[in-house]
Amino acid sequence: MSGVVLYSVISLTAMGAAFGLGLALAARKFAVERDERVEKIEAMLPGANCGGCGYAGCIGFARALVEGKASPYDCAPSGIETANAIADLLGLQKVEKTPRVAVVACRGGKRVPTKITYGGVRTCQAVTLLADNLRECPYGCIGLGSCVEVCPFDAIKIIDDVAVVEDEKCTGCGMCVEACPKQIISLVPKTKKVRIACSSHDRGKAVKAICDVGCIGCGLCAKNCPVGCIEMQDNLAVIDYERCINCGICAAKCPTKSIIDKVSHRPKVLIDSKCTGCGECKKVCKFNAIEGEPGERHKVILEKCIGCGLCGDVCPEKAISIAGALGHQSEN
Amino acid sequence: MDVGRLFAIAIGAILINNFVLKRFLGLCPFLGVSKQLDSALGMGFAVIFVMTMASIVTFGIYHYVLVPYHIEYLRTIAFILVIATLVQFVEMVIEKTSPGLYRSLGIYLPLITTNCAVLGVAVLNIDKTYSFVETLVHGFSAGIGFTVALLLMAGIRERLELADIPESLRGVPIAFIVAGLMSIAFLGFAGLAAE
Amino acid sequence: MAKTFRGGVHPPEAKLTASKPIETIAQPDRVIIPLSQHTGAPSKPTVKVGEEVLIGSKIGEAEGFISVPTHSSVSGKVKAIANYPHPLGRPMPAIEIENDSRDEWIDLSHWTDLTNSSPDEIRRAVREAGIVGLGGAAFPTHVKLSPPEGKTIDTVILNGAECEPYLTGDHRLMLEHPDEIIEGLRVIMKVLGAARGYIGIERNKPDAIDKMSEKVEDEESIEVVGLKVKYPQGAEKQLIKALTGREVPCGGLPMDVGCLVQNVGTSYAIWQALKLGKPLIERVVTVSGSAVKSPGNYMVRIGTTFSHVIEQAGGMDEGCSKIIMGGPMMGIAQHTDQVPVVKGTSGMILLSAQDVRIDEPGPCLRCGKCVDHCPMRLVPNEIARFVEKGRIAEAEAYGILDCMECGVCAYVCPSKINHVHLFKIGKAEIAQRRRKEAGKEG
Amino acid sequence: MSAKLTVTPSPHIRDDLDIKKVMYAVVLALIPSAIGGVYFFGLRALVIIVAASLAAIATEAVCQKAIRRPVTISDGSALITGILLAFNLPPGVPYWLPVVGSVFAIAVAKIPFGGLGYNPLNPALVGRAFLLASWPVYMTTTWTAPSRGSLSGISAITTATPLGVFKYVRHILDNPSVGPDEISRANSYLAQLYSSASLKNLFLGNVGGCIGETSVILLLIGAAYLLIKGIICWRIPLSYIGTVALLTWILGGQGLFHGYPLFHVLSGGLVLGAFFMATDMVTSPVTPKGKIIFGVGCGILTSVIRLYGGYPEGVSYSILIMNITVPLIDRYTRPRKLGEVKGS
Amino acid sequence: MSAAGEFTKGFIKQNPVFRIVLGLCPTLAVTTSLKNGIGMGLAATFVLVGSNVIVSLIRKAVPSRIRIPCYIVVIASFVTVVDLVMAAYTPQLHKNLGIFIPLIVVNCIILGRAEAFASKNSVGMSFLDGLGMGLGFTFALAITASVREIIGTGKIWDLVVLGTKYNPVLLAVLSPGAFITLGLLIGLFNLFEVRKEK
Repeated sequence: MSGVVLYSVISLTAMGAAFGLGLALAARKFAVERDERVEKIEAMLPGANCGGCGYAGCIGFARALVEGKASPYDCAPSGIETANAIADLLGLQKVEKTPRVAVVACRGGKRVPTKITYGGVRTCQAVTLLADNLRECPYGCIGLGSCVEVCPFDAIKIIDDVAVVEDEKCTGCGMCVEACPKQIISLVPKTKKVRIACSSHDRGKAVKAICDVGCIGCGLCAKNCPVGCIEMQDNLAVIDYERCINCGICAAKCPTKSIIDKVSHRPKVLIDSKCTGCGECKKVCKFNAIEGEPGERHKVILEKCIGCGLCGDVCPEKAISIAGALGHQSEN
Repeated sequence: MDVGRLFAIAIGAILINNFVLKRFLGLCPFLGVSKQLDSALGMGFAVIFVMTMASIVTFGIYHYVLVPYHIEYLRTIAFILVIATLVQFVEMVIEKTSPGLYRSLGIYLPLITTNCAVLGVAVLNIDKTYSFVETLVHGFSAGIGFTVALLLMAGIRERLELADIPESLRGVPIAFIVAGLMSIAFLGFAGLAAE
Repeated sequence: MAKTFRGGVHPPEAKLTASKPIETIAQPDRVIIPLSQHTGAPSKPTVKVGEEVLIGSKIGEAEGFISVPTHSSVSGKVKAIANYPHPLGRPMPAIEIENDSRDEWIDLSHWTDLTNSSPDEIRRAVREAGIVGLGGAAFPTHVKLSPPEGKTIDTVILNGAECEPYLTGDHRLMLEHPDEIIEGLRVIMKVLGAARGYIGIERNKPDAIDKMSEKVEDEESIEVVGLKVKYPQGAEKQLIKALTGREVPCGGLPMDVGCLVQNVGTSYAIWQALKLGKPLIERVVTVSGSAVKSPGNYMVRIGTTFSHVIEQAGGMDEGCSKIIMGGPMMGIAQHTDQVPVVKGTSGMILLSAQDVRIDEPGPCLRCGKCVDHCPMRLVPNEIARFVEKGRIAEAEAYGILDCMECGVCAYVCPSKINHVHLFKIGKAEIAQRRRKEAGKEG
Repeated sequence: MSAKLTVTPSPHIRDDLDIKKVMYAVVLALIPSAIGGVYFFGLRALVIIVAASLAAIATEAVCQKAIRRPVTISDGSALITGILLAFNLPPGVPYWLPVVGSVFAIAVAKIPFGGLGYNPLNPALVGRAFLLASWPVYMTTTWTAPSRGSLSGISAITTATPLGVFKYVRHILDNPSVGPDEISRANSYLAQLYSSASLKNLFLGNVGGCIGETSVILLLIGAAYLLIKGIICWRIPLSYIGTVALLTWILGGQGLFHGYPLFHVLSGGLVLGAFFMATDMVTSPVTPKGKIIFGVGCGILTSVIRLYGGYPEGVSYSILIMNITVPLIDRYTRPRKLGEVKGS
Repeated sequence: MSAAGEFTKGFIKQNPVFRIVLGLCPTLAVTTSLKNGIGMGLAATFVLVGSNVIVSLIRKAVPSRIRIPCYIVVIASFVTVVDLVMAAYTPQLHKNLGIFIPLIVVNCIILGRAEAFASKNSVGMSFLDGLGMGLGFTFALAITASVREIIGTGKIWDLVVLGTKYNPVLLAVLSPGAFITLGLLIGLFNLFEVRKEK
């Protein structure tokens, strides 16, 4: 019996030693370098494999990152923190980037009459290859949901034949932007809540004939924009989102509601005791919502104030704040 | 040496008692690596190679180390050590000598350590008291049997990728059902060659 | 046995208008002449709004080599240059001209016959006349006549197969203008130095075969060949295979096997351009189908709206629910009758509601009919599935780019799968991907 | 213009044939054999056919409802599965057997894959293989003699089907240890099996066997209809039957080239399998070359199982096994594209 | 996660067979009867608990490069113990399970837990994890085996449950039945998961 034990111990030890030694030698002889950073980065990435970065899934992106071909900020779903962490890992410079969301510039859908009886493959691309659009409007959303198909985050739905993005779910990866054959989806800074919701370049009369929520090119929004960030281009209002301050005046003025204002509630401006009564705010206010004598503390007429926050920007004393800040101030 | 017996062993391991479909050996890689034909092919060749090698080496260990010292009860530990070492060694050699082959085949090698078909074939060789040549044939045929099942499965699964499978059955469940149906079909080989 | 290729189908021929001579229709009050009626770069307008033009006036200049100029088909005044509905589906830039009904041509009195001039001069004249392939694809003809260095063309094939159901324009042209067509063929052969000329005609047009054969009886180099009645007998690669036994390599052109194929209508247009100096401003259009009152073959000015042509053909039935430009196998369904006739408009098929079916596609039965009948010998069922599932790379590997969209697979499919549409989608996606990749590198 | 125009992709005309027409043509083609089955084996056969068909249709409806898909029982594919399953059962099985078989065929071999068009294996054959594995006694011993003949087609033997007799004879002749009496009896059986009377019975269907497989002539009538309609093509049946004929000729006797191929072609379920089950569109290759490979493969397996395997008949298993290989066959037999240069 | 959580997760939420889909070979091979299934499950549980504890104990001592071979040796030792014990005390069961007892070594669950859990957690937690996973595995085997045994023989644990008139579906205890039963069971599990999410 003791012999068996002895032999067991000896043989196992011998085998273990032989194998271990062999492998150790082999490991030295056949050593190949590997990059562990790829695995680490892959673990940090969201793993949605959305492809928004243009690489084959998250692992492809991770490889590209390590090889220096991609920037961590190319991954929209990651969010700024993850991207910064990856940048740290790779020793790259950190970049500030504002999160963005996809916006569908059309509200037409069922409101627009159909043009044809359609009998082909039911995707948006398929329609554009045959008849441009299912509905009378040549610019509008086709509503067959090619964007819905590609969205890795389930953030788009077709409601009444028009695509609608849920801001909360959208990560701004841009897949839908690429997928839309009518090119009516664009990425807009998440903080900008006032958005153009029409893509029609037709003249007002033609638009009116087929759609009651289309931009008729009247230009009222551009005229009324306090910061002049709206421009009429080829019969369509275009907002420069970099400069927009979310004031929402354009949306209020738009006769066809082709500009949407997603600000849920607009807070009022407060002027505190640091006010020196310089009057700068009064000058800049488009709504005559500030009153007060020069040199005295100014007051806000609450009924008139829409919370656009223009005054805050010009106040030299930083005496103006917006309750529940939003818009341009919240960015800084 | 009886060629008929060797033939029977081969047919048995490949068709009648197919390692995967009948003996339930190597199911994890069978399900894991059968999504694409190309990788299935790579895995198949790797398994054939390792199974044959493992059969040879474990035969030697068993008959020339364990039996003489009457420590047969150690065979599980000894075999798994041999296989793990073998696999790792092969992996290293291929990675160094042929990067192309490594890329297409090497990634499957680590999976083979835990492929119970390899340990299974080694244990079966002993249980069935095969001679060396029989062991060799059996190991090789078992690998072929595994590869055949894997390739057929991969072909079907590639096609199923394009099918409209109910959500809850997608992936592993439908693969199992396919395997079951394949297993039913393979019943047709019963009685083909008596071992 | 009549010459043919492997695959294909034989749909009902429905040649309702085969015995109707070509009629010239009343001129429209206005024409809409798209700047893009051909493969390649659109031409650039050379006239301004308000300018007076004559028939044959150049109103658009070619942009680049693969492009042709555009000419006015009426005399009158340029009314607008804007986006108009186009038979290809999307609105595209076009020139609208108001017809002054004087029907005045540009001055052709000094024109000298060019049919015997140098090849280069002929090519230039063909281009200047705005001639493109009139079979439907509308590829600029001068490009085909200019094979690159090192490619020799020994065989010119005139395509008189007209294998699409309904269409009879080429058939009538061969009956009514055989001499001009053959003269055109001789010019093409001379330009290319080709020794052999074929005129391929499907056997369902025996009168055309007889007529053309009679005309070339004494010519050794030109032969009229009767072809099996089968669709797509008139497709370039299939025609070459049937007549010469040569196979155009995948992704290659007929010139790679020393062949050139021209439609008989194109040959006629070449003759008109060289002999008479007339640019391409009109063409034969077959108006047919169950929903048109008097089907026929009509000589129509380019730019005439479909609605005008239909009106001239007796108008359409109340129940018309589909208008197809071209034949029913490859033609394009129109969403409006306000689109203009373009150089590639070989026919207008009007179908009444009972002939129009929208089939719900069912699951593929894998019956293999599409594989059996595909004239390019592809595996359409697999390719369609790949496109449907967004697996474009595999679709490409299975040869989606070799598909010519002849529609045979969808025609025979018992599951009514929209193969052709899926292939178009797949190809569009491949093109988009390539553009993107090119953009990334550049 | 009043109404909206219809816009669809080209082609704008389509062949008349659709899924339903395909399926019901197959059903129609099976009817002669069904009538033959009832004629030879009595009303029992009819009950089995009806039970299997109803069960298949009901299962399909219930399963599709359960997974919330549109119910497509009207396309006729479930009906075909039911009929074919019944055709593959001995006439003497208990009535619940076809029902259970149909349920299994549809619920396991068809619906989980997404229904018509996606199942990798022929459901009817899966159903039969399932029954054979689960209740071998019912599936191999409940043969009934035809109304006007004997089970084997020859008067001397009333206990086995022709292929059963053949298997027995082969077993005797392969075993030199059995006595000379046995051998001479086996040889006389063989001679009778190969006699013209026996072959005639096989051709007409006047022998024992599964409900729908016995009458070659009735099957051929249906097959001819399908061939003319262009619903099946000759490649699979011809290469299948041809291979069986060739192999049984070479290997089917004592010593090479002493087999009697005509017996093997006419007996068992070969004709039924070759024309109606191997040609099942969904589970056979789509490429022309692939179809021939498929047919040859079925032929080889059938011959091998008949001559060397554990069962007297191998048609269903052969087809099932070849079904599994279809994706691979299709992949490697893609036709050469027009203008494609091989090797590039 | 709490100690109770570590223990219970293996039953449903992270059931090794139904959810993580590991350890399939024995699940299919030995589930022809409930007895065999439970026997196999308990054997695997013993190995799982033992190896988890040992691996957790030595987790800091073993260099990461050779950890896998070390774990395998540990597991193999426990398997050998089980093998010998079963051969001595439950010879019939040992014979039924046959080759699958030594094959516990390469059961992915065991190495998987060693690598994923025990090598990173304390001994106590590893013990609970091993026990929970092992019993979860046993649970899965028991369910699969019950289904197959009842359908395939009409009996369970030698007890006739479906009446003497029942004609057992022999296929259920043959190899195809194993695949199909498990496939449908996993599908059923998925179905509940999907329904729950909604």
